[in-house]
Amino acid sequence: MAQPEGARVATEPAARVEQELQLYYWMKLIRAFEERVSRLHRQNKIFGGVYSGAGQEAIVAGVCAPLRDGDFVAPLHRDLGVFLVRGVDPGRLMAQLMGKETGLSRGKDSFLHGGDLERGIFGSTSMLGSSLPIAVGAALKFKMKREKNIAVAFFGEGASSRGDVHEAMNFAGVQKLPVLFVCENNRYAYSTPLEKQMAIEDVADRAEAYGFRGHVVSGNDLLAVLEVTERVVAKIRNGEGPALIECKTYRYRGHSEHDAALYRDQEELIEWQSRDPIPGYELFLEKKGHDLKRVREQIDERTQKVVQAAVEYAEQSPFPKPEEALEDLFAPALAAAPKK
Amino acid sequence: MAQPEGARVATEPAARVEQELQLYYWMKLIRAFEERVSRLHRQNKIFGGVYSGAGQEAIVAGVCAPLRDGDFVAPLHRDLGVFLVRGVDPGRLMAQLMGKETGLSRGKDSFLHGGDLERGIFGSTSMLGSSLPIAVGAALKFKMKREKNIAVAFFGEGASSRGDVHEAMNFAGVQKLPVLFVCENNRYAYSTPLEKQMAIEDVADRAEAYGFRGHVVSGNDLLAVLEVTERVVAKIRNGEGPALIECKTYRYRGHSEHDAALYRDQEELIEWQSRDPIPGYELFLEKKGHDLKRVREQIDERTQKVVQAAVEYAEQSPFPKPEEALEDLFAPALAAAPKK
Amino acid sequence: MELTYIKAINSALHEEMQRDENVFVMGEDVGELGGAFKATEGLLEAFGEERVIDTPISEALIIGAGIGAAVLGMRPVLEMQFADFISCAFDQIVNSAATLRYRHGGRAQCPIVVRAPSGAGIHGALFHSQNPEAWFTRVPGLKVVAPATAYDAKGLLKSAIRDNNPVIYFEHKRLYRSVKENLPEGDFTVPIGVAELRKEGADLSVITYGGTLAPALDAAKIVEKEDRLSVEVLDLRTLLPLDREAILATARKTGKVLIVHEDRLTGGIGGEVAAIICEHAFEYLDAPVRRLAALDTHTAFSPPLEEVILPNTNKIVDAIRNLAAY
Amino acid sequence: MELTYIKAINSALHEEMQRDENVFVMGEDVGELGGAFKATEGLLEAFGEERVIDTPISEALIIGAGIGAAVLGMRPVLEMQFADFISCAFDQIVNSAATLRYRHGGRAQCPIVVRAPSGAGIHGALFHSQNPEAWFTRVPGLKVVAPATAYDAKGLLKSAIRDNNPVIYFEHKRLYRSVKENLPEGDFTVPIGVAELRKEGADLSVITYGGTLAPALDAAKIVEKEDRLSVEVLDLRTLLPLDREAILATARKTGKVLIVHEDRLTGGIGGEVAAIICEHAFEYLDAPVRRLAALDTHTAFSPPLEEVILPNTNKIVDAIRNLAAY
Ligand SMILES: Cc1ncc(C[n+]2csc(CCOP(=O)(O)OP(=O)(O)O)c2C)c(N)n1
Ligand SMILES: Cc1ncc(C[n+]2csc(CCOP(=O)(O)OP(=O)(O)O)c2C)c(N)n1
Ligand SMILES: [Mg+2]
Ligand SMILES: [Mg+2]
Repeated sequence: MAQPEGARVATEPAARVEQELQLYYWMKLIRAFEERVSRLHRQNKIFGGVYSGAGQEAIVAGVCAPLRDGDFVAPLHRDLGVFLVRGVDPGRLMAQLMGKETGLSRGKDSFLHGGDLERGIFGSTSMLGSSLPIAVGAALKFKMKREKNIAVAFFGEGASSRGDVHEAMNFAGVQKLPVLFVCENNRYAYSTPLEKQMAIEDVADRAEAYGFRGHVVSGNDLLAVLEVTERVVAKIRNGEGPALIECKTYRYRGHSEHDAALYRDQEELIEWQSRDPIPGYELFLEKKGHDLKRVREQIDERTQKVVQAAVEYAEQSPFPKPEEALEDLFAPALAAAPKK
Repeated sequence: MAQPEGARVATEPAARVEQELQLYYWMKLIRAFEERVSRLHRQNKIFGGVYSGAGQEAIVAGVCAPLRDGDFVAPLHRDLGVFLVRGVDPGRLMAQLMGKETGLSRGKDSFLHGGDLERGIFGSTSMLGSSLPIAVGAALKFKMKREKNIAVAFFGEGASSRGDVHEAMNFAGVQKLPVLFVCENNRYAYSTPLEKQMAIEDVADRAEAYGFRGHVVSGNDLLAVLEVTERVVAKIRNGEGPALIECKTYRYRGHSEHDAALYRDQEELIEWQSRDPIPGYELFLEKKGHDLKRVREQIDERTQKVVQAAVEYAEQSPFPKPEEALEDLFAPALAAAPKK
Repeated sequence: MELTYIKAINSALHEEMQRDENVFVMGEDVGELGGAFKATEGLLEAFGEERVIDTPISEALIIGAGIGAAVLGMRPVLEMQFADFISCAFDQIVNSAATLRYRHGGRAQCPIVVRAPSGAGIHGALFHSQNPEAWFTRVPGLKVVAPATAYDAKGLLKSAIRDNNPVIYFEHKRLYRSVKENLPEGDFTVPIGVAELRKEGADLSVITYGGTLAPALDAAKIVEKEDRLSVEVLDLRTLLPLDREAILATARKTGKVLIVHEDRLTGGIGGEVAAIICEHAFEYLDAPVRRLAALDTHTAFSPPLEEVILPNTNKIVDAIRNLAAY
Repeated sequence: MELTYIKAINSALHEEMQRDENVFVMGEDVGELGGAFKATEGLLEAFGEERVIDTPISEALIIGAGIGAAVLGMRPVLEMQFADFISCAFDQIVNSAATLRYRHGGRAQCPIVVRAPSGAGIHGALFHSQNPEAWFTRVPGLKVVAPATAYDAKGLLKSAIRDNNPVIYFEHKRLYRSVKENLPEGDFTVPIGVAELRKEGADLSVITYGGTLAPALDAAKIVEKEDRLSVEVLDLRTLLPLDREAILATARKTGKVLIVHEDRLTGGIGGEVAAIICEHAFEYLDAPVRRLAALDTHTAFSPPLEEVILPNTNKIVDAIRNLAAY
C-alpha cells in the first residue's frame, strides 16, 4: 500500500492492466447502455417491462470476469450487463429490447428473456427463481460429462423466497455440482423491504443449510466481488461443489421504469449512491497509476459510440414478419419415424 | 434419581400419573391399530396406499399431548396416531380407511386424507410438503385473531426438500407466527436414503436460515419428545414465533404396505428396533413405580378392545351410495345474490 | 359514480373488508405500494398491516396460507401479481384448495379468492400476457370468473368474496383503465354462474368473455351497420360453472355461433363451449360452430407478432361475415 | 417377445440409454428401487449412478434440472412418481420448457421427456388417479402422448426421447401389468402426432386413447354382436398435436362420433376434439357429437363412488346404443 503511485501500471503484467481497464469499461458500458434504455423507454421506443441494474454493475462485471467460454449463466431480470460482458453484440441486445427481428429472440420475447446460448447465456422466464433448477441442471451436465465448466445463477434476495430456489440449492448440495449461486441483495423486491421478505439478514446463511459455503461481499465493490468470485470459482471448477455469494447492493431506480419507488426513503438512496461502484473503482485506477482523466474520457467516448451504434443498428433493424409468430415453437424432431 | 422405587406413583399428583399412563396407552393403541390395519390390508379389506408409522409412535404422542382444543394439526401420511391422540373415534377412523360412509371423508378420499377439523386435524393432500403453507395460514389466523392457539405441521425429512416447505418456513419466520414444524426424520424417503436427500445431517439446521430455532431430539424417546415440545409450545403460544423440532427416528415397515424395503440394510433395522419407543417408555413407567405387568395387561386388553370395536364398526358401516359421488364438492354459496 | 374497472375492483375490496372483518388481502406488494396495478390502493391505510399483508415472493405460500386461514373461517383475497405466476402456485390451487371440501367429506370449506391479473395486448410478452383460465375451468371444486365490465368486476368480486368456495378471479389488465362505467351507489353483487346477454340479435351469436367482449360488441355494431346482420353477444362472465342454459338459448335462437376468446384456440374454453352446443343444440345449428381465438403459440412481444396472434375487432368482423355467409 | 406395458417402457429406456449416451433418467426412487412401478428397473445396474439419478422430493427441480441439462445437449427422461405430482412442477413445464425455444428465437431446444404415471381404476383416490393431460394439451411448445398398448408404450417413448422438443408422456398405471403384447425384436418407433385406427367400422366412431381404449374395443365387440352395429375405434395416441386428419376422416366416414376418455368431461380433451369435428366435419354429421368421460368430480376412493365416476365398458355400450339410435 506504500508503493509510489503512478509507477504500477508500468511494472504490472500487461494482461492485468488490460483487465483493470476492461472491468472499468464494462461497468461504464452497462451504465451508459441502461441509461439509454431508460431514455428510449420514455420515448416509447422500448416498451414492456424494463428493469434497470444501475448501481449493481460491479456484481455483473466482477462475477462474469472470471468466467470462461462454455460456462453457463442464468442472469436475473436486472442483469443486462451479463449480456454485454459475455460478448453479446450490443446492437443485437438493443434490437432484442426493441422487439426487432435481429434481437436475440427474434422479437418473440421482451427484455432479457431472449438468451444467447452460444455465449452461455440462458434466457430466463419471468418466474423468479425458476432459473436456479435450470442452472443446476446445466451443472449436472458438466459433472456427468467431466467438463470443467461451471454454471452461474443470479437471483435477487426477493427470488430467494421461492420454492424453486430451495429445491435447486438442496440438490446442488447433494450432488456437489459445479454451480455458483449469486444473490444480488438490493434490499427490495419491488416495494417490499428486506424485513418483510426474510427474518434473517444474510441470504448467504442459507448455504450452510444445503451443505455448502455462503460468502457475503459488498456488491458495490468491484474488486471485492472479483476477488471472492475468482477464489470461489476456482474451487467450484476444482470439483469442490457449489457455493453462494451474496452481494449487498442497492437498486438506484424504481423496480421497473414504471415505478417511482415512492415507498423508499430518499436518505437511503443517497447513502447508497455514495457507495456507487464506479467512483470507487476510479479511485482504485488512480491509485494504480492510471491517468484517470484520460482513461475516463476515452472510455466514455467509446461507450457512447458503442451505445449509439447499438441504437442505430436496432432502430434500423426490421420488425419480424407476422408469419414468424408461428415459427421457433418447435425444433425439428430428430428422425422421421417409420409408421407401424 | 435416588428415590426409592415404587413410592412415586403415590406421591405424585394424580393428573401427572394419569398422563403417564395415557401416553403409554396412546403409543400402544397406535401400534395395535396400525398392526391391525396392515393385517386388514393383506386381507384386502383396506386398499389403496397404506403407510405405517410403526416405530414412530413416540413422536405423535409426545407432540400431540401438550396440544389443546383449537390447535390446528396437519399430520403427514404416516401419522395415523394424530387422529387417535386428538380424539377421533377409532371406528370412524377405521371406516375412513375402508372407504365407508361413516369415515371422515365419507368415502371420498383414502387413508389419512380425510381430516377432522372439529378436532383440529387437517386432511392433507398427497403432495408432500404442501400442508406446511396451510398450517402457516392457520397460524396467521390465530395471530390475526389474537387467539392463543398454535398450528403444528408434521413432515418427513423427504418432504423437507419441497419448495413449499421453504416458502412456508420463511414466511412463518417473517411474521413470527405461532406454528410448530415437526420433522420426522426416519432416514428414508421411500427408498431414498438421507444422503441422497440432503447434504446436511440435521434438517433442524434449516430453522436458523429462517430466523427461528431448530431442536433435535430422539424421536424414539417419548419423554424427550414431550419435554422439548412442552417447552417449545409454551414459547410459541407466548408469541415468540415459530420453531422446528426434528425427531430422529426410523420406519420399521416398508414405505407402504406394497414395499418390501429391500433397499435397506437388515442390521440397520435391528439397530433401530432396539430403540423401540415402547419398551423404553415401559422402563420409565417401572422406574416411576407403576406395576408394569398389570398396566401392560390392562392397556393391551383395552387397546385390543378398542381396535376390535373399531373394525366391527367400520365393517358394519355401509359404503357410500353412488349418487354421493357428486356431493361434498361445493359448499353452498353464502347468499343468493340479486341479479343486475 | 364513474369508476374504471380497476377502481371497481378496489372499491369492492374496500367495501367487503369494511363489511366483514374476516376478509383480508395478501400478496406481493399489496400494502404500501397498493399492488402493481393499484388494486389494493388505500387498503393498508384503512385496515392496517394485519389485514393487508405483503408477502415474500412465494406464490405457493400465498395460496397455501390463504387456504389455512380460510378453513378456520377467514376470507382471504389472494393476489397473484400477474396471472402468469399462478403456475407457481398451481398445486395449491388445483389440489389443496379444489379438493378440500370433498376430501373432508363436506365438513370443511375453503372460501378463498385468487385475484389474477391476466390478458394480453399490452406488450407484456410471454410472461405478462397469459390467459390461464382454462387450466382451472377443468378442475372440479373451483369456480372461475372473468368480468368484462366495471360493474361485473365489482359485483363478481363481491360474490367471489362471499362465496364459500375457492374462486379464481381473472381480471383483464387491458381493461383496468380503458373500461369506465357509472356504477350504482351502495352494495350490489353479480351472481356467479350467470352469463349476461350484452346485445340481442337474430342472425348469429357471438359468445365471449373478458378481454374480447368489447371488440365483439364493436364488431357486432360494424356488421349491423355495414352488412345488416343482427348479432347477439353473450358474455359468459363465469367460466366455471358455465351457464349452459344461456349458451344453449342463444345457440338455439340464432343457429349460428362464433366463440371468441383471447386465450389460445387449442385447449381454450371455446372447445368446451362448442362441444356443449354441438351436443345439446345440434338440431338447431345452421352452420358449424366456429371459434376465433389467439393463435396456437405464446403471446409474442414484437408488435407485428402480437397483432397477428391476438384476436381483434377486424378479425371478429371477418369471422362473423364468414359464418353469416355459410 | 411378449412384454407387458410396463416392461415395454422399461425396455425402451434400456435401449435408448444404450443407443445414446446423452440419455439419462432422473426422478424419485428411480435407482435401486427401480421406480415405484419398476419402470426403471435394472437401469442403475446397467448404466450407473451418473445416468440413473435418484433425486430428493423436488418435482420442480427434477424438471428444471432436466431442462438445464437438455439445453446443453442431454436427453433427460424425467419421472414423476405419480402424474398427480406434476402439479408441483407445473411452472417448469408450462413456462420454462414450453417457451424455451420460442423465447430463444429458435436458437435453443429442450429435448426432455416427462414420464407421468397417470390414470384411475386402481383405488388410488384423489391424488393417485389423476389424468392431467388436458392441462398440457393447451400449451404450445409441448407434445403430449398417451399410449394404450405395449407396442405404442415402447415406440412412443422412443420417439419422445429422440424428439428435440419437450414431450409429456402419460403412461396409464392400470395398463402396466394388465396389457401384454408380442413386440417385434429390434428397434422400432411410433410417430408422434399420428392416431391409429384400432378397428374399422361403418355406423359410428369411437375416438379415445389411453385407459379407455380397451373398454371401447370391448364395447365395440359387444354392440357388434348384440346390435349388429359396426363401430370404428380410433386411438388418438398423441394428444398434442392432435391428428386432425384421422379424427375428421372417421367423423366424415361414419357421421356419428362418440368421444370417450377417463379424464373428466369438462375441460377434458374431448371438448377440443368435438369442437374440431363440429367445425370441420359439420356437413357429415348425422348426430350430435357425444362425449363419455369421468363425472365432473375428483376420483373418489370408495368403490361404489369410483365405479360411478369412471367410464367403463357398460357405459360405453350404452352410449354407443344411444348414439346409434339417434
Ligand atoms: C414468481 C414470480 N412472482 C412475482 C414476480 C413479479 N416480480 C418481478 S420482479 C419482482 C421483485 C424481485 O425482487 P428481487 O428478486 O429482490 O430482484 P430485484 O428486482 O430486487 O433485483 C417481482 C415481485 C415474478 N416475476 N415472478
Ligand atoms: C410431492 C410429492 N412427491 C412424491 C410423492 C410420493 N411419495 C409419497 S411418500 C414419499 C416419501 C416420503 O418421505 P418422507 O417425507 O421422508 O416421509 P416418510 O415416508 O419417510 O415418513 C414419496 C416420495 C408425494 N407423495 N408427493
Ligand atoms: Mg431485490
Ligand atoms: Mg422419511
